[in-house]
Amino acid sequence: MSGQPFASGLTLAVGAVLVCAVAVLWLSSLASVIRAVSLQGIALGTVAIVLGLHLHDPALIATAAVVIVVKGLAIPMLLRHVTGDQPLERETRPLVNVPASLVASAAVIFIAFARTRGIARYVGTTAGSLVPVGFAALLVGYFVLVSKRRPVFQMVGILLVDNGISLVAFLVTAGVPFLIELGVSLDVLLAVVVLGVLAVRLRTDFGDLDLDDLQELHD
Amino acid sequence: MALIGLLLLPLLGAGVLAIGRARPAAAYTAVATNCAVLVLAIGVAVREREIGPLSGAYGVLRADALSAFMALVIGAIACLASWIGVRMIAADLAEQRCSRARATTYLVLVQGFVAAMLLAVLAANVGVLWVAIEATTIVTTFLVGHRRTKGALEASWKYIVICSVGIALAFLGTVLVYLAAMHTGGHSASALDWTSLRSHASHLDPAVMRVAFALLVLGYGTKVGLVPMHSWLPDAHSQAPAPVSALMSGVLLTVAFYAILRFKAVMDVAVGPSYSRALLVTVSLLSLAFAASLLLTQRDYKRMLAYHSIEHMGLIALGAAAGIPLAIAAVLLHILGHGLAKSVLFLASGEIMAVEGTSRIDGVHALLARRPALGGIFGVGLLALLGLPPFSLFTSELLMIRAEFEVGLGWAAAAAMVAMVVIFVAVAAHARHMLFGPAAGARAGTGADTGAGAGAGDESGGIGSAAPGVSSPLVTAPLVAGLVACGLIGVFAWPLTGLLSAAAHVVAR
Amino acid sequence: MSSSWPAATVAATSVLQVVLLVVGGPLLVGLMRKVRCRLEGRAGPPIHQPLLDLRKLARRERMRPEHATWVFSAAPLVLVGTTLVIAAVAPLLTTSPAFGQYGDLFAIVYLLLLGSVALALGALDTATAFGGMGASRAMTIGAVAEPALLLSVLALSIPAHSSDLPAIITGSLTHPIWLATPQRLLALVAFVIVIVAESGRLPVDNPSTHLELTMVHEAMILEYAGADLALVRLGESMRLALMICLLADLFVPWGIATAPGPAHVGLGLVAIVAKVAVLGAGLAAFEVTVARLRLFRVPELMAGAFVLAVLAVVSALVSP
Amino acid sequence: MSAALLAAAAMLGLLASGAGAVAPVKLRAVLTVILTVAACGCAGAAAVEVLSTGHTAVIETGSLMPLSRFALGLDALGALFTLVAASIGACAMVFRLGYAGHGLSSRTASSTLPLFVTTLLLVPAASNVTTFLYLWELMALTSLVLVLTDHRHRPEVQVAGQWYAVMTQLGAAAILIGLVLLATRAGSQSFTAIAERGPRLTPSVRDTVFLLTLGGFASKAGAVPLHVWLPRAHPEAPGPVSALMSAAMVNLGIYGIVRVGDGLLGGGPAWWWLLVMAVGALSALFGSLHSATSTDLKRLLAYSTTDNVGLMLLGVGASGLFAATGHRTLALVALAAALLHVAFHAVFKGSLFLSAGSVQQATGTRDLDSLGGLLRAMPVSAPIFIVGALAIAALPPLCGFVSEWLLLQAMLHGLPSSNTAIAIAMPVGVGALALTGGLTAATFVKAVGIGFLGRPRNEAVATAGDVPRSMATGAGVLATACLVLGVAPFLVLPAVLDAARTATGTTIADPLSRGWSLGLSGVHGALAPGLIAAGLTLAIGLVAGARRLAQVRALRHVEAWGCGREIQTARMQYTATSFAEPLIRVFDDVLQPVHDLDISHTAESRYYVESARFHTSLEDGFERHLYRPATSMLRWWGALTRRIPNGSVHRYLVFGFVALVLVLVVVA
Repeated sequence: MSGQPFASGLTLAVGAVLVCAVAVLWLSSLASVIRAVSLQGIALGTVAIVLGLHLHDPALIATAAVVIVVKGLAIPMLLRHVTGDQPLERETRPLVNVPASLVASAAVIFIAFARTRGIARYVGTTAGSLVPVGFAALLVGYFVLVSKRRPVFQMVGILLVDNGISLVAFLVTAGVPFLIELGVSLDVLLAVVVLGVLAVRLRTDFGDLDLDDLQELHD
Repeated sequence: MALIGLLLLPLLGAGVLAIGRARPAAAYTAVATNCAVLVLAIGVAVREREIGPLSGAYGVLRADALSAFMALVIGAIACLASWIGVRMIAADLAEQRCSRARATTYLVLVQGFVAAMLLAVLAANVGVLWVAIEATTIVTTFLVGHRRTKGALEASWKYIVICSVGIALAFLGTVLVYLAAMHTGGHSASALDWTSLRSHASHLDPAVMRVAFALLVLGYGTKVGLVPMHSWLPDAHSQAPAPVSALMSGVLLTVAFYAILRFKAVMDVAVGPSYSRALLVTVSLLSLAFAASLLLTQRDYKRMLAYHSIEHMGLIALGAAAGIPLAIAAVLLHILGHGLAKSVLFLASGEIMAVEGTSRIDGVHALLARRPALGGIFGVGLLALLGLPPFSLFTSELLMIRAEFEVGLGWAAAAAMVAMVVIFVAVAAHARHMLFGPAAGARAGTGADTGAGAGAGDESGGIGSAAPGVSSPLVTAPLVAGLVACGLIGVFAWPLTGLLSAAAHVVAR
Repeated sequence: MSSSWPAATVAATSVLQVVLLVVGGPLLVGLMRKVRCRLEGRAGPPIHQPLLDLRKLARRERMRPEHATWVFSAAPLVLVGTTLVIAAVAPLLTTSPAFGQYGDLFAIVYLLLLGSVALALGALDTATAFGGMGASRAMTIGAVAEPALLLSVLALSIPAHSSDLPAIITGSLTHPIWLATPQRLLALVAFVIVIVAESGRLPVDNPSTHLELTMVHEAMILEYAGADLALVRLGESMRLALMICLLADLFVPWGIATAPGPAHVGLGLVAIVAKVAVLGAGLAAFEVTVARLRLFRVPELMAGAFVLAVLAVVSALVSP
Repeated sequence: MSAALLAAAAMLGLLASGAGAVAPVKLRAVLTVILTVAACGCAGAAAVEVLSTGHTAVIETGSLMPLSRFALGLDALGALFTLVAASIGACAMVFRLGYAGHGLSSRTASSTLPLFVTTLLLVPAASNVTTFLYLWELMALTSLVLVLTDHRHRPEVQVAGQWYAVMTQLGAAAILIGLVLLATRAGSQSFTAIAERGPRLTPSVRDTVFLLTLGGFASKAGAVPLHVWLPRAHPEAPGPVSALMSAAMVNLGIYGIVRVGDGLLGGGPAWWWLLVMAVGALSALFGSLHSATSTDLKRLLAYSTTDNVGLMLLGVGASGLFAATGHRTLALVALAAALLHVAFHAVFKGSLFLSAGSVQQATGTRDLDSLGGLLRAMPVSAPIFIVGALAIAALPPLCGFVSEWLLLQAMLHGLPSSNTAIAIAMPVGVGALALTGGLTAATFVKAVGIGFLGRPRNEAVATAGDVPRSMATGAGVLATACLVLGVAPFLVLPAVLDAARTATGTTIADPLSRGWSLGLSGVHGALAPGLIAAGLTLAIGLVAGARRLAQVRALRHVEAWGCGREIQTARMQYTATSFAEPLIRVFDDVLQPVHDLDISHTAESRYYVESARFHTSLEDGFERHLYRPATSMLRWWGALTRRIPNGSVHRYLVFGFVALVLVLVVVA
């Protein structure tokens, strides 16, 4: 794959990753948020596939498969499992309300675009020019972490951050070596599993908790 | 081969534990494997001094002087912590505070934790290093939450969320390093090897490396406990079981710092030392200031120790900022000294918590009179941590300050000194409350006993009244041994100097 | 240095000085009483009355409070002993440099202090309220008088570049202009105030009062009797005479023997007796005109003396 | 030879420490004392050899202390201080044999005490920056542990320990920064190399180093305003420890100032030394004033240490000032005077603190207001204290007099200088010295008169017996030394001059005439303390003989006069509080005493008083106006910052978010 189709396909997939991140910020129903996460995972996998086809790199396509399986399918399932019996649970009162967080996300996207152009130029490839989007997705994901109260959102936020970074990795160097990528994905999966276990434990042991209730440890 | 052995030993212990279901025999076998790690690490260090860097597992593992030194630190502290951990779990089981399954999980995870840290320092590759450090996060989250109280859960939640984000940023940094390395024409499989990074360092793009290093410092700094991503540290350390806190504070933090050190070596060649210096001095002074401020009104002694760790990580960062071989050697010495002293302190504080039932400073008093052995260990440990001779932290701090002055960072050293004095003031006040005073508890008993107990000198009073198992020589002996080691390192240098300076020259030339 | 002064002459002079003070001290007190009585319109006892008193006291029984120790008995010995040593080593009659070999002005000051301390300790040893009161007050006054004394000594030492008494006196004799300089006059006033305070005269202390609340010196020696009291009286009169002698030598040095020989020393003797008599009479006359200060005004007086002494030092430094 | 002796001293000290840790409780005291006294002996012998031959004893090894060299090099200046420390250490250890109180026989204390003594012996020998700081901190640490020995029984000990720990650490930090800066700029750790290059460094570096080290050393020396730990820690420490601290450890503060200011930096501008003199004068006055008004025997002694340190600093400052203005000989004399005072102060303060320890052991109290009549109860210890008291009051023929006299001489001979700084500083110095002298006399008349003379004020004091012979020996040797050195200062004067010569780096021939007479060569005026002593003995003997001759009947013991009142009680005596009352009144602007009068009236009528209670207290002004605001500021800051981490994971993540954005904005 090369030329225009490659560029537009890549741009589309990359854009989808960012859009999914913003969507998480926007949406309040947990079910739709998980769907957005799943979509983002698949979009990320797509980026890898497109790049793999473009570079004729089978390792990259294998990586893409891992990404899609882990981030697009396994983790969303896990998240659904964690939310479990309350699929309609909503984030009703985020720390920053939705309009404000959208404005904020616009701001961080702007910062990402403004400040990472240097790296983009340095990479010098078509994919490289999309690096700012990766940074933007990362920052938006981070903003989710900061602004939402429900425990599940923090899991989602970590995923978003991680996906943003993976995106950057794909764009700048077509991914890290396969072995490492495998390890990274495993780690992320495990981290989310651990978070899920903790979230479940929180709910079963102490009832339905917001993160605000976890403020007992301080000086 | 030795390196693989080093990695497999703790896992072997884990296997024995899993099969033996945490029965004492199995548990002590696991401890023995940790001691074997220490011995083997010493062996590796000696061998490294003889024939240069070792490598193993098809180049995935590599041990130069720096790695060998870190493995040695890990081994030493793992011995201490797992010994006490086994005793703690035995006590928990005896009093039915936790199920056998949970006890087994705990012990197995501790072994996994040690193995992950060993992998981190032995990894030849930046990516493997990252994976290993992330693995420590995952393992320790469960360890932090071992007690299953609400506080423990809260702490482990904060721990994994903050550390995952942080470590993710480190990964971003790694990716950028990889980008720069690939642009120098590196081969994708080996581009992230330390040796290759080091040899191509002068060709790495400075602009990209700047961003990468900032992200790495921020990311690994999270696990090190450097401001601004330090916030998980007091919570996790105060909630985790004492042996886990000891391992985390004693080695995990410094293993993460080891990563920063490695990258700094590359950075200094790629960009020049002034950039990494500025960055490290900033985070270090922030950490010191933060630790000093929060120690002033601290009310919890485990949190006090945790903030103390932040302080020491700040100091280590400051030492690394100087970057000359003297400074790096001092940093490494400090890592060892701090590891020993801090793990002893955390282990002692676990004992204190077990017998006093509280981790509040104002809930503990007159330890020296009531529990002389424990109080003595705690007091001496604090002295060591505050950087008083004969403990090695004094020497290493002094050397670091010397190094700061030599590279023109004297002002930063002076500022750090101010923070350290404030910390001294704060800790002295807290320690005074915890350690000194009459054994009021004994007074509640018979009046006659008070006089006898008080007059008997500090080696006899109070032990009889302590809870069973507490202050038994089996607990105090390893703690005392840790402190003695810390003291001896501060006085007798010859076995270590060669290794230290060789390790320092790995990072700084 | 002492080659021109044969050792025998020096020794003889020393002995002469001691005798002079032992006899002259009480006589000076007698003289001052006499002057005072006359000015107050009374006849007064004869001048040698203090000597008669001493003889009478020396034969009386010695008594010691039951709780006192050897310190009580030793105090008068030290008081007189220190004064005797000063009398022997201070150049009262001559400017022989031999007199500078054992002690200078500072040494004399500290020897005097030793006497005062001994007396105060003796007073505290009596275990009575009076003893403590007297000692406390005397030591307080002494403490505030000390800086004024040492600084005026310093002011005197500056022109001679030495605290050596013969050197200072010789210097004054060869440069009479020194005596008229402001620093000399300022130091003189400070010195006089300190002498008044140290010897317990009006307006700092009244040696003839025995009113409980106002006593200073007398409260300290209340318990002494017999030979001990005689020694205390002798000691204090010798100290008074000694200080006036020093005053005379330092500020009106003329007549002092500058060369060896009985004639010179004899002339010095006559001169010093005359000078001391005049100064003592003047002091007595001054005492008639003043009232005793309240105890807590005394430090103000001493502060005044201190300031004068400082001014003396400063003006000594600014003048070439 | 001297190096071997020094090494032997270190080894013996460590051995003694080990013995204290492992020996059974019965042997502990004897073993540690024997070994430590042997260590003191070796160190003393090494010091004497260095002083007599002029060779520096050098021990260097790279295998101690990681990544640095352990280096000892005892020169004449250090040897003087080592000698002083060895003498005091030996006496204090002998004293310690009989000293039972304060938990000194515990394992911790008996292994720490020898270590403390050893550091005191070795600090002056340290010859590079790292070794010096190492030993210095070890000395601080061991002394801290010893101060805290009795923490179980008295809460004041804890307070004292905390003050001491903080102040000493503050000082150590300043010294550390100062010395490390100096070593870096001079390009070497070794003192000899620094001494060569120190004078050529830029003025700003030199100034910074001097100010930092001055602050640190002054805090160890207990100079105002860094003295606050001293009147707390010295009294609370066990007897032998307070003697060691006050007589040997404090000296090392002076040593540090001399070593750095004169030795390593090679002297400096006049303003350094004017500052030193100002600190000295202030310390002397403040210390003597507070010691004159203290009623706690050991607190009184502690404040008088501040006072004497002030005098030493006056001498050191005067010396530096003279050197800065080109008067080399005078500089040497002034420094010699200061060092002589260091040595003599150690001797008399040692005997005072040791005998105060005896008093405390025998009576169980340090409060002068409840002592009294100890001269009868303790016929050996009391005279020892009295001798020390007379020496510290600078009365002839004891040693304090000689050093103060020399100090006065040095300042006096600086006066003719045309230099304005000298012309202002010296009279002020003399004035401070004079006022201090008067106050010290009052202080020790009070201490001796109230505590040892008169009648016992309570039963425990009345029945107190004297202390074991070892304690009396330890203190007695020092008291004898007060007398011997006062009469024959030439025994130590050459050593002191050598030390001063080494410090100032001059080779001026002996500026003080030798033999029985003491005086500046080329200047009229001398002091022959031996002859004065002989004269005094003769005169007192004569008078005593005369009194004896005149005596007709035996001495009669009678009841004292009590205004006609029949029975007088011990409570009618003046107390230390009442003794000091006039002084408090005179200096009330400085001391700011707090008076508190509680009157409760009877229920029937408020015109009738049921009870009245008067309380008066004296606080350290610096503590109230300097340290308390500082601590409350720290507390305020702590409370303020504690609100930052509020437990919310979101807030914690925000920190990281901001940092990340900052990284992108600033770095990328």
